[in-house]
Amino acid sequence: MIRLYHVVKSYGDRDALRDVSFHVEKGEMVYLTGPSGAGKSTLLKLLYGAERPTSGKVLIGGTDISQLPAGNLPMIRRNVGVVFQDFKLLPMRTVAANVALALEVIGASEEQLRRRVPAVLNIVGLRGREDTVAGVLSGGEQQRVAIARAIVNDPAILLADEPTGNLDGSMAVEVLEILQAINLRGTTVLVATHDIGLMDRFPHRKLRLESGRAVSERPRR
Amino acid sequence: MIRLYHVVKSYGDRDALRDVSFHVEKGEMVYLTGPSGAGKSTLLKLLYGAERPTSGKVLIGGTDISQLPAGNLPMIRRNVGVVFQDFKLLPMRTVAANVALALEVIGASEEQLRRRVPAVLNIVGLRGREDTVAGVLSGGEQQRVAIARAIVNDPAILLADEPTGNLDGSMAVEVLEILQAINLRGTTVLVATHDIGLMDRFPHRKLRLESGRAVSERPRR
Amino acid sequence: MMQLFRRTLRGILEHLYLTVVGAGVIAAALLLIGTFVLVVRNLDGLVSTWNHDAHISAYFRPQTPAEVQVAAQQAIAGRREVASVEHVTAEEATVWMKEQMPQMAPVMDDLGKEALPASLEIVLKPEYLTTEQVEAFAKSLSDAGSFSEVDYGRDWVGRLDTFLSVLRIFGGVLGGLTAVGTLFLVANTVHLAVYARRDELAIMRLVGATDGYIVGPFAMEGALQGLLGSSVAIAMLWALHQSLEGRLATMLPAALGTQELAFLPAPSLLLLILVGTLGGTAVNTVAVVRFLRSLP
Amino acid sequence: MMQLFRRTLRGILEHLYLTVVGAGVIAAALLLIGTFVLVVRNLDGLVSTWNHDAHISAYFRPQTPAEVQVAAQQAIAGRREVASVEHVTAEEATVWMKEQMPQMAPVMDDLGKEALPASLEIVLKPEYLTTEQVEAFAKSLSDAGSFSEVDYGRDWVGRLDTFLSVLRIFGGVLGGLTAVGTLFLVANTVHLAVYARRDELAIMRLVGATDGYIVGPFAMEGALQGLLGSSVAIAMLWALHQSLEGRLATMLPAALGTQELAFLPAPSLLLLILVGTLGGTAVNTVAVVRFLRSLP
Ligand SMILES: Nc1ncnc2c1ncn2[C@@H]1O[C@H](COP(=O)(O)OP(=O)(O)OP(=O)(O)O)[C@@H](O)[C@H]1O
Ligand SMILES: Nc1ncnc2c1ncn2[C@@H]1O[C@H](COP(=O)(O)OP(=O)(O)OP(=O)(O)O)[C@@H](O)[C@H]1O
Ligand SMILES: [Mg+2]
Ligand SMILES: [Mg+2]
Repeated sequence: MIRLYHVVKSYGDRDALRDVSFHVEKGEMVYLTGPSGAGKSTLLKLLYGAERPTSGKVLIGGTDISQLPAGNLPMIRRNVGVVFQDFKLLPMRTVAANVALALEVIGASEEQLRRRVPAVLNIVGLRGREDTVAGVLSGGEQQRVAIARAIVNDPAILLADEPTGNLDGSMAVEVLEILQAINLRGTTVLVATHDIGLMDRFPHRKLRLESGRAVSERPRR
Repeated sequence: MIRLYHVVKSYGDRDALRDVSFHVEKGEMVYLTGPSGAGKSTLLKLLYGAERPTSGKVLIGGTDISQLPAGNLPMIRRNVGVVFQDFKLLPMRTVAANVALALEVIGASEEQLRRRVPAVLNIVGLRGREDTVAGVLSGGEQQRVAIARAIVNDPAILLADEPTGNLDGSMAVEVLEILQAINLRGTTVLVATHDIGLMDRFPHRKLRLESGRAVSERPRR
Repeated sequence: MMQLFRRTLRGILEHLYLTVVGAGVIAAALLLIGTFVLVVRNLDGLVSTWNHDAHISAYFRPQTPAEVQVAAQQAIAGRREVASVEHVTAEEATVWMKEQMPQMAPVMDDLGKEALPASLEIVLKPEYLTTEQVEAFAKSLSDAGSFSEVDYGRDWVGRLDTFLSVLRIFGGVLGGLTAVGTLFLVANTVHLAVYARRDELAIMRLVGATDGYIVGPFAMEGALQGLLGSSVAIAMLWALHQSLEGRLATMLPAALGTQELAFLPAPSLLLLILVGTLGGTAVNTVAVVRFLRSLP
Repeated sequence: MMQLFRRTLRGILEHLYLTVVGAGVIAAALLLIGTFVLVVRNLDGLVSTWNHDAHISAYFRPQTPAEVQVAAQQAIAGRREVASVEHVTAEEATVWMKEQMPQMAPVMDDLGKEALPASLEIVLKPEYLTTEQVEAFAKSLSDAGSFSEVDYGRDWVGRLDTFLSVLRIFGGVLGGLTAVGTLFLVANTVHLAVYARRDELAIMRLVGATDGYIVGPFAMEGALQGLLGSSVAIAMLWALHQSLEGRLATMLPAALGTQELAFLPAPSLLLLILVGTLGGTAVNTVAVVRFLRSLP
């Protein structure tokens, strides 16, 4: 599903990723770990086309998205749900509108919106906050809106960048359970996280990055 | 140093804080905990004057800042360092400029800037990143810039809202050590956090909020 | 379509300030242009009343028979350059002369009623009033042979002509600059409005919106801003026109020869609305598309 | 001061696009206003050359002695309204009449050289050319008693006067609207530029910056934008002036009576720069202060 071959990403003279090769199979769930600044978010950015690799190949379901013309990016992105590290919500829109956005851009019907949006807000524990403007929510609430938006259209791939950083322990466990449930339904999931406790409790394969280099780990059982 | 008396903060028909009374003595270090949406950030906002309480009193070093004319707020804020949950960096400015801002607004000399800024960036492990524009930093790096800016002018009070949410375990420990060191030099420190492991490792008094109500806890030793 | 409209409305409500500023800027721009056109139209009317003063006097040779004079008048009236021909008999000329120069009256009486020659007073159509055309026309009359003298205020025609050219050039420059300048100002405002919403656009892109999906509501918002802006501009123009007309009421007959200050005719008003609406759409669309190009 | 300047420069570099747009908008606004003033100045010049054509003819009674005529000329030349007085003797009048109406020449010859009366041709200063003033002046001459007739082209003076009034009103309306409209456009642009930087301003406030600290660099940036904008506007005005002068070269003598299209005099240019600089400062300051008021 996701294949990286010798990917290098440099910003000026700073190398965020140095020769990273790695595969994630369809239906797999994988953690992306490593210290602050290791290149986790950069790797995810390559996968949803926000950045292009300096060299190397990035294949999503067979297509090399680093070669894709800009006009085709939206089609890829519709199949890739992303929980951004900084949420990237529209602060002036309501919670419901933020979540609905991911459905609207794929041309979902009114009917689908009415069914899916409350359902997914229920899952992340934000039922009743539909009409609150996203900009005034607490940090953890915003993070959950971001999660809801990423999963609302059942994407083939889910990329979550530090999705529990602003959540308390029990809420973080809930989110991981949500991600696992989605994974079990066939979605390929890639989660960048620092939370060792969480990774121990929900074991999956890990890709560890250190200063832009991959250090693969097997899940400890 | 910090005294809240029967503080209520309502947004429309939503009560973020309901009758919270609580004191922090000069030189104390206190954790603020509670689930997502409990009112932690709201309480901190009252302390740096970004919001005014719906009712009740908020005293900082003896002055009721809920009664303060807007023109006097800057003077209070100069003595209160804040690590914002969403960092609030100037994305177009360099790391050094972001940190220097807190010194510039109090009219520090060139000399002081040259001395303090690199020193504090060294403490948070960002030496060498001075000239990078803050907007392109990784999540954890931005969080550390926010911490550096909050402590650079040795404030009398330090408010940190989820300061380790984007940091890996060892970096989080380092940050807590920094906060403790500052506390030992006499600064009153209030840290909003979800990280139970960290609170266990660095025990201090806790104020637990739940749906806007205070549930005081003693530190477990 | 319904969905596009709903999304447009949402965008407008979310950024009411930006929308209102955009509409206001379009209104200001069109008001400037409209006022300019209004002034030009009325000055044009004024200048054309002057043109009627630029006439050609063709004096018959003494003792030209009345039938010949009438025949000449009819011949000239038939020429395409001619707006009107008036026949002034010798008697009428004498009366006129006495009125103009009362101190000459006794002299004229001595001379009898045929002292002054009969003449034709010819007014040309405004489109034939350039120096060359008037000269050519006068020359054709002289060459015809029945007139002793053809008089057309050489100076006056030349000066009026030059004045009109200069005025037209000045007007063109001012009008052109107003159009270009206001377009520049409107385009800048719209670009800034888009710039203020840059995060929002970037986010839409990241969750998989196509450019068309993003541009649609902006284009429609631009059209609505243009429609609103041009309507406001026309309302203000009308108010301006009314207040000016009131203030100018006593001067108008003398200056323009009519009681009324001309307003813009319906087609021009429609054009203004069209320009506003299409302009608003185009400027908004260009701004968004240009911004989207800069995004990954 | 040095620090303020450094911070201003930093702000400009960080938001180069906003700064350039701001300066550009100011330039466009001042260019419009400047062009307007330029056109008005030159039309004014043109109209004042016409005014010289509006003169008063005072005809002496027959047989007025030459000394009396000369004395009257000197008396009138001394009055404050008068720009010039020319003495036309009876002989000169006759010669002029023959030239004007050749068909009258034999008649005039029969009448002898005293057939037409001597006269004074009086030109008034431009500032005394309103209908009332000319009428009053003419009446004072009639009342003096030595003239048989005082003639001042009642129609012409009245019409010119009305025309000038109408032109002045139109000009005032257009100029006023241009000034207000462009101020509105500039103010909006600057507001949007501040709006685009709203997060930055809010953050500065949160880390303890006073309003003065925040406003300072904005005000200075506004001054620089104004300075740059007005300089650009003047350069463009100059280019416009040059290109117009070239194009109008052949028409100018006839229309304006001079070879040169007037440019704005140095004081006006200084005023333009001053208006730009102070305006830029004021508009920026107001925008930021208004925004800061809305922050906690
Ligand atoms: N546009 C850019 N220009 C320059 N450097 C960049 C840019 N984007 C990222 N970097 C640098 O690349 C490195 C990797 O960044 P990245 O965001 O991938 O880290 P991360 O692993 O997500 O860290 P964190 O856990 O703190 O979020 C960082 O040091 C960052 O400063
Ligand atoms: N301006 C506002 N308008 C409406 N509701 C608000 C506003 N600001 C905060 N709230 C609500 O008040 C509650 C408390 O918010 P607060 O940010 O204090 O939570 P928190 O304890 O910091 O949570 P987290 O751990 O998720 O950051 C939340 O439910 C939030 O949605
Ligand atoms: Mg990251
Ligand atoms: Mg919070």
